[in-house]
Amino acid sequence: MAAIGWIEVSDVYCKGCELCVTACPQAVISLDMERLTHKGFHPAKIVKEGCTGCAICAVVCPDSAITVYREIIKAS
Amino acid sequence: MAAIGWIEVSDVYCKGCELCVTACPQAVISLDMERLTHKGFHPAKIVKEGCTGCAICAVVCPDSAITVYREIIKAS
Amino acid sequence: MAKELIKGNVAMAEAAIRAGLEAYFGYPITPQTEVLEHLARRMPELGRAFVQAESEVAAINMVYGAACTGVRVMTSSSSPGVSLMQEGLSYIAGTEVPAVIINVMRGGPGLGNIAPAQSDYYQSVHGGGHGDYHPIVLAPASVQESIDLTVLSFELAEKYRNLAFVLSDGSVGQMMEPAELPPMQPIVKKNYDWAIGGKGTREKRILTSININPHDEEIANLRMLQTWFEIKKNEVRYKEYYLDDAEFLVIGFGTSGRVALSAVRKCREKGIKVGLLRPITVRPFPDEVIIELAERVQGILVVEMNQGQMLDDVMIAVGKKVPIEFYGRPGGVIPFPEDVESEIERMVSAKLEIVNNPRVAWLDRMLHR
Amino acid sequence: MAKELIKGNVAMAEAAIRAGLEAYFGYPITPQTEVLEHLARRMPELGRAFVQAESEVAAINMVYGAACTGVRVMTSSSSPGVSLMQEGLSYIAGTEVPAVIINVMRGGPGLGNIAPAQSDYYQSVHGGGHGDYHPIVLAPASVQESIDLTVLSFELAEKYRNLAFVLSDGSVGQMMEPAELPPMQPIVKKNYDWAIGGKGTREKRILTSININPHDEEIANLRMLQTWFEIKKNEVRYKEYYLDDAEFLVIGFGTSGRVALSAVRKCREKGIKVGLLRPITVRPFPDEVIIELAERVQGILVVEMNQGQMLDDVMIAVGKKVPIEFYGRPGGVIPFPEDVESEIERMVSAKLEIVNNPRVAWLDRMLHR
Amino acid sequence: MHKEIMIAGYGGQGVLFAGQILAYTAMDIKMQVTWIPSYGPEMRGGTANCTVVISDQEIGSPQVAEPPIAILLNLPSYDKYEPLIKVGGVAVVNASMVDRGAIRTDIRTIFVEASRIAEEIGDTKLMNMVAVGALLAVLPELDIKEVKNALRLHLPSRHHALLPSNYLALERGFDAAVSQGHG
Amino acid sequence: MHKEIMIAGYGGQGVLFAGQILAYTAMDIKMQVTWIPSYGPEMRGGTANCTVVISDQEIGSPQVAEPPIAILLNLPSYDKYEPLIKVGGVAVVNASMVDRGAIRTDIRTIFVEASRIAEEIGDTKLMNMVAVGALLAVLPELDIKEVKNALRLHLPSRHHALLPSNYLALERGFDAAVSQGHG
Amino acid sequence: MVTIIKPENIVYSRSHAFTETSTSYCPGCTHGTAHRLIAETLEEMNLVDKTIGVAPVGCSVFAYNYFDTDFVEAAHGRAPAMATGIKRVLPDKCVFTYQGDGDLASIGMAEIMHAAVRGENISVIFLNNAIYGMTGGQMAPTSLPGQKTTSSPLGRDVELQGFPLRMSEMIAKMDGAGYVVRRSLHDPANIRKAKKAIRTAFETQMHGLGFSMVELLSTCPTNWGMNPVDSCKWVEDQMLPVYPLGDFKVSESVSELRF
Amino acid sequence: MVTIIKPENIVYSRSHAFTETSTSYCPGCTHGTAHRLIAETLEEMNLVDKTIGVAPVGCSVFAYNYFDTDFVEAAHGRAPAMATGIKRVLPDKCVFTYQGDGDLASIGMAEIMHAAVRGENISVIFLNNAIYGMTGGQMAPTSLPGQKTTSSPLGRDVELQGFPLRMSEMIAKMDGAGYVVRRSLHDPANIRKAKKAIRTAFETQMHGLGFSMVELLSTCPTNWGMNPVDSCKWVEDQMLPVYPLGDFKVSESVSELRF
Ligand SMILES: Cc1ncc(C[n+]2csc(CCOP(=O)(O)OP(=O)(O)O)c2C)c(N)n1
Ligand SMILES: Cc1ncc(C[n+]2csc(CCOP(=O)(O)OP(=O)(O)O)c2C)c(N)n1
Ligand code: SF4
Ligand code: SF4
Ligand code: SF4
Ligand code: SF4
Ligand code: SF4
Ligand code: SF4
Ligand SMILES: [Mg+2]
Ligand SMILES: [Mg+2]
Repeated sequence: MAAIGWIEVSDVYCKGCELCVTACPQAVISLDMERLTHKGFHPAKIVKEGCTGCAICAVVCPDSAITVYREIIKAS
Repeated sequence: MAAIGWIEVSDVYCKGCELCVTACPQAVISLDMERLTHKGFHPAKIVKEGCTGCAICAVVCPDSAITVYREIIKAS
Repeated sequence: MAKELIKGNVAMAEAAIRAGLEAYFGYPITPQTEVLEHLARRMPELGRAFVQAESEVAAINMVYGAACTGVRVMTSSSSPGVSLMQEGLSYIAGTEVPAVIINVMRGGPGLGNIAPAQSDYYQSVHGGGHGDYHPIVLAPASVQESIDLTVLSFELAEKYRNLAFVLSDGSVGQMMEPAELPPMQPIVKKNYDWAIGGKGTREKRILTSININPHDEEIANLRMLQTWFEIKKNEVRYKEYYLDDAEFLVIGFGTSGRVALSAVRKCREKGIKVGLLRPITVRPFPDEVIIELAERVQGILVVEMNQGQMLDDVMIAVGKKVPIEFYGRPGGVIPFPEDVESEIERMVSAKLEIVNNPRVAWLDRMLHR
Repeated sequence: MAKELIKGNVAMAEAAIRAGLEAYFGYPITPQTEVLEHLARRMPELGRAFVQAESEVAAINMVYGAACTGVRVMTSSSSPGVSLMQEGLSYIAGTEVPAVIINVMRGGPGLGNIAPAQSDYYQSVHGGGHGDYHPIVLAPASVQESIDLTVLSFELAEKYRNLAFVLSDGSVGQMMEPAELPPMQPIVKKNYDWAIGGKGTREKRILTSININPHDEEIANLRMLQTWFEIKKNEVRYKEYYLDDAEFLVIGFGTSGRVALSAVRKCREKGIKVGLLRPITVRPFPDEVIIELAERVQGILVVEMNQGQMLDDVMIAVGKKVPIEFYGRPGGVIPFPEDVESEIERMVSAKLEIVNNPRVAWLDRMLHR
Repeated sequence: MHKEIMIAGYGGQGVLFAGQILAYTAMDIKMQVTWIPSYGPEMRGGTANCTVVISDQEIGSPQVAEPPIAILLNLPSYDKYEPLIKVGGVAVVNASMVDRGAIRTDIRTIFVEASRIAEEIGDTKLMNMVAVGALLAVLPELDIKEVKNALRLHLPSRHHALLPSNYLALERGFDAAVSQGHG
Repeated sequence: MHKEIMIAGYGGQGVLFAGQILAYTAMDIKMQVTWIPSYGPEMRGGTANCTVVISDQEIGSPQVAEPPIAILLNLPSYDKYEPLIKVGGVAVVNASMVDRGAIRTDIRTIFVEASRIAEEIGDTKLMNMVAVGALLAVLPELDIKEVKNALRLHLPSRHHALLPSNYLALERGFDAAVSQGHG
Repeated sequence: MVTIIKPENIVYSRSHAFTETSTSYCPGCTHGTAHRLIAETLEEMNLVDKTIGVAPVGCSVFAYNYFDTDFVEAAHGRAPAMATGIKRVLPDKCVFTYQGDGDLASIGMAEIMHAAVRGENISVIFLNNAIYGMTGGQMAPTSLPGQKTTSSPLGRDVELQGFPLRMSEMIAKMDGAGYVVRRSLHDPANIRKAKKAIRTAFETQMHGLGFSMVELLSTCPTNWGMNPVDSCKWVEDQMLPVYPLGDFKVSESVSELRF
Repeated sequence: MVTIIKPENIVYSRSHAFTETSTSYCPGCTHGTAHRLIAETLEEMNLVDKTIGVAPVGCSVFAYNYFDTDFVEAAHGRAPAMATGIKRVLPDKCVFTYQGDGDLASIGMAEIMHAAVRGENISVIFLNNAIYGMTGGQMAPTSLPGQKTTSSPLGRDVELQGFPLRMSEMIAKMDGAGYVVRRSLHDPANIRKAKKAIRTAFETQMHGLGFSMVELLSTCPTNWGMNPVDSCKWVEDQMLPVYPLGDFKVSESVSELRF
């Protein structure tokens, strides 16, 4: 039984503080240096596979910018 | 060697609170019910022999009204 | 209800209760403490909120909090304590929530003394706190008025979402007189559309004195001034005595107005055509009637228990049209009727001039008594 | 000394140091904080006393303590913070010890905002604290004046054993301008015959604001008023611009006076005979010159960043001799020269009337902009 | 009618209550009345005084510069207020606590052994009522009956057992004054 | 002479310093000058702006309703202040951070790739000086020499190593404006 | 991946106790974290409709914009007094203050102490970031010895400028206090514990068990002059030794609460 | 007997640190006792010439009349702030405040706490008589549970009116405090200990060892409605259990003081 996860980062709230980047145990988050939000921040995004949906990123995000999804994959 | 003592109570300061009366271990102080100070209080005074000059009365007097004298009497 | 012999301070406290006071927060200070003490007993027995606050600063901020919920709330204090409330008062004014403040004035400045005085007029009337705001200020001269104006203060505070002061002094506060208390009003739960209390099923509400954008704050300021002009139009109150044929006018509020009345009576007995105007609302100030009276009198004597504070408002109203004389007793001294009487006689017999500052001649007289 | 580009707040702080400031007690608040921050660095390095107090209440009472020793002492704050000082200020006044208070005014009432405003005029000038007292109030309109008036405030406070306010605002405080600081004055140990500091070989001294007997308090009050009249005689300061042939007079203090100057210039360019009076001492108020000017102008425009506070002092001075118009921007808004310019033009071209309350027409204009 | 009465003595001598009972009486007979105490920062057994003004029209000042009528219950009060009494006025003095005669000759002074009489009645606390009784002898506007009435109406009922002795005190004071030729 | 210049951008873009260096220059050449920042309750990297007024007579207001001259260093500032510029005025815009053209046609707009040029010089922080240089092309009252002088005189000496690159930034900005036909 | 983006798979999303307004806090400032914990707790406890928040003066002055509850804005330091005024007339509502360290421990010292000693039945969320954030980084009573701030430019000199104030320890001394703890917001584990504490504080209030306070160690990247990640590290390395985490007062009745 | 009345036999007489003014305190009020201990200590330590006292607002408002030292009169509760202002500019002088429990623990809470946390080098003599004496007997923060006062006519109800505040215990928690103890004035032995404590407080100050405070349990016969002797008994029976005597903070350097 494994879990796969995904996060969505809201452009409205994310301020590119990188706390989630540092906190993610799977190290799958980075700031998107290609994009600026309308407030002028580089928002966070998942950049690699491996998110487990553990929600640690959401726990540290001061701006409640992250929505975390998780699906339990039954071991086949 | 014994000590004999004496106290003087100032009419200016004494308010007749009786704290010295209660505190005197020799029970030699009373209020002078015959007299009123100009503020209208019955002042304390020594009414019996036996004062030892221990100054306990002065220690409890809230109005610093008491002067204590003491003489050491050499045992003859 | 029958009249009872009742002390000014107690009368205000009980009147507040009967007017539906739901919460009181205060701190002891002479000569006001009986207000707090009466409420300490009465409020809990009625199941209403009473807190002896840690300070006047805390008290006024507790009042602020309760006022935001829309209940009838009050504090009381005396001069130094009211000074400590100035920040809180400015916040309450800026948030436009209703609250009643009783100030039983005493001699100042500083710790001064506990005798009756009227030297917080400027502080109450023109704002001792920062920013532009316009409290309603009612000045009782008797125990009955202390009652009536306390009740009125709640009504006005609520009607206009404003601060209402009862500006009393140690004399009216400490005095007993026969007076009639109003019947007990039931407490009505008002559902103000501005009050907070948990949003329930409605939209959330915010009560704040912030307008971080100056242009918004300006708009708020102007709106509050508009309300003020409304108050000024509707709520001016004063008492007139012997004014119909008066050739000279005495103006005094609260205790000094009351003392002046005795003096005016004595003078009338002597045939002097003098009348008295006693402002009840010192803010809104009854300037219109004064402007009118100034048209027909030969001289005006302002009597106060201070160095001349309401005097300025009289001067603004009169505008150098008539000579204005001043008689003040600052620092906790109450003038006696005889004092005022001789001032009236002096005014009547003197060759009066319109001067820029009536305090100058007054000080001179006081120093050369 | 050469001119430097210096911020108003820093300029006041450094000027105070050079004037011999020996102790500062304050609490951070925008837009004043640079005063405190500058002194946080400078005072300890000079071995002088600096304490960031726990609050403005504490700060003013620390000032009170230090003032009793006869040193040059100061605090600084902005509107809400100054409201919290009212009790302490009244005590200092009542004790007659010298102290300097800087108020860098911001938009109110309440928390309001941090933009420049002038709505603490009444509070400073007529006493936000309880009791009768009469602080000296100096209103700078530029960084250079911020410096000069800070220095002056210490001198006047000491000379008359009184409170001296520097009544600045967020604009003057935050602005940088070229200005010249005075040279560093050595600190002179003054042996005032009233200051406390341990009795040593002299008689003990007491400093208190109490006069428990109202008659003593009255005497103290009258003595202080006498001192005040002395101050009024000696210390009135103002600036005149284009007044010689002026047919219209603009009056404004501090920032609004400064803005008005631009407007007056523009109007002069257009040939309008308008002049400006800018009170430097808003207390003592320059009423004599205004009375004089009122004799020869056709209209007076009072410009303030509030709802009309100094306006009252102008009205008292002028009486109803000349039409008085008001233009105010409350709540943190600074008028632009163009605004004042069009107000002047309106005044010049309108059929002016003497009214009882110029605020009424003004509010109307503001609401129908 | 306009009467100004000052009552002064030690705190604890019933000064304030004596004033209040006069005020109640006046109120009950539908006069205008004010009562005001001196209130000091020192709530600690110094002297106390109060002023009662009774009038048939609105009362201007509850305070009086020169009281025409005074009840002075001890020596310090007598010393302090005797000089202030209005010419032609009257002072009721508790002779039990005052060891001197009158200085003023332009006022009428009624010496009553109020404390002694109260002690005779059996309660030194009634001294104030004795003095009030004496005053009533020269204050016909307030009938002693009305004062008794006021006591009955306004003394809290838990103290009603004390009414008879209070009445007696009033009467004894009244008689003492009358017997000296006052009233 | 009376010039009113507003400079706006993000906090951290050197907005306040750019204004100060203009103010210093004016002061050194004995003009009257004021500089005033916007100061917000949120000291947290929002937008920043300041206003510099340079004049040959006493300056009335340090604040300006419609600045005739503006340096706008990023898009939010450009969006916010473009509409406010006085008719006939001039805006220097940091084209590197603005992805649109001018809307106003009644003012002169100078687009300078200030960030890019600063990067070329080797320090993106010099972007503000590039923009100032561009402004100088249309502000003959302030000679670029005087501005350099002011930098030398008023930059704390620990930063003097940076003077040459600052000078260069000014020049590059100036040239960029001139090359577009401004000045 | 995108296939898992469906409502039933959401394991974490923005609390409904928030409005849509995004905060004015600096990037990475843990004021936001504290807000999130409060919002989530109010939502979980079903208190959104009956809560009145009291905002302080400080960086969180606009807290009233962020929560979807009724809110008032107090004068600097006076939030506990204002909350008292509200709670005394609305004893059944949930009333909480949110206060910074300057607000609570400096100017508001008397009000917080007396609310506690009165056992005022309110909850206090106390953000200790060892600095005055809003006014631009002056020393707070909680600033660390040696800490450089704009009003202690050479570092806080304890001889002249006093020692750090440990509010929780002091308030815990008072009989009126039901629940007083210190937590930190510098890493996920501590954030989780902080949330638990906030929950306990609100439960304490709703069960009428007296004054409750949660002190939260928080960052101020802007005025500390550090990035958010380093700021969290600074909390751990520098603040924790001076402000040990722990439960300073858990009254018996509070310890028996089950929720 | 009278023969022994000669100067050389005097074992106790009124302190020369007093003026001749007799106090306005009620008979038997131990405010006077506290004054006496201070006067004697100042005299013994030779500090009369270099002392500045700060009087509070309370029954001791006129303290300045009784001591033969320079004196100032503070606003209610602000004595520690005023003393700070004085001490900072006159660091070599002896500066002490004399404060009642309403003054120090209610309105002056913030000022006393911050003077202590700053380690302000002043001495505070804190008279705890569990009541507001001067204003006629209202509840103080130190009033006992159930105590009847004019503002708690049915007895202090801790649920509504809060719990007694133990200031010494709290202040002792602060790093800036050098010496914080509680003593009582209800009998000779305790009065002697109180004097020793006052001496230690002043020594602490004169050695620059930080904030010192002596809390003194004191009587208010007038507002307690008891005679002075019963009042002392009430202190012993009722107050001691709530306010245990003891040394709550004696810093190492203070404990090493020898005098
Ligand atoms: C009476 C008063 N004094 C001072 C201020 C200025 N002021 C606003 S917030 C603040 C301090 C904020 O610090 P803190 O409470 O620690 O909150 P933070 O910003 O760090 O979250 C100060 C001093 C004010 N608004 N009102
Ligand atoms: C600002 C202010 N609030 C209230 C008062 C009134 N007041 C004077 S003394 C006092 C309390 C005194 O109690 P405490 O400090 O315990 O001293 P005590 O008289 O018991 O010795 C109060 C409330 C005042 N003078 N100033
Ligand atoms: S849910 Fe866990 S694994 Fe996925 S991005 Fe967030 S922290 Fe990383
Ligand atoms: S923690 Fe939140 S605000 Fe910070 S970068 Fe990640 S998503 Fe953005
Ligand atoms: S000295 Fe001692 S024995 Fe003598 S009277 Fe005093 S207490 Fe009694
Ligand atoms: S203790 Fe002092 S005041 Fe009291 S009775 Fe004895 S001598 Fe008099
Ligand atoms: S200044 Fe500090 S506390 Fe305030 S929002 Fe920014 S990081 Fe947070
Ligand atoms: S009222 Fe109480 S504290 Fe005050 S002097 Fe009298 S007994 Fe002492
Ligand atoms: Mg903080
Ligand atoms: Mg007490």
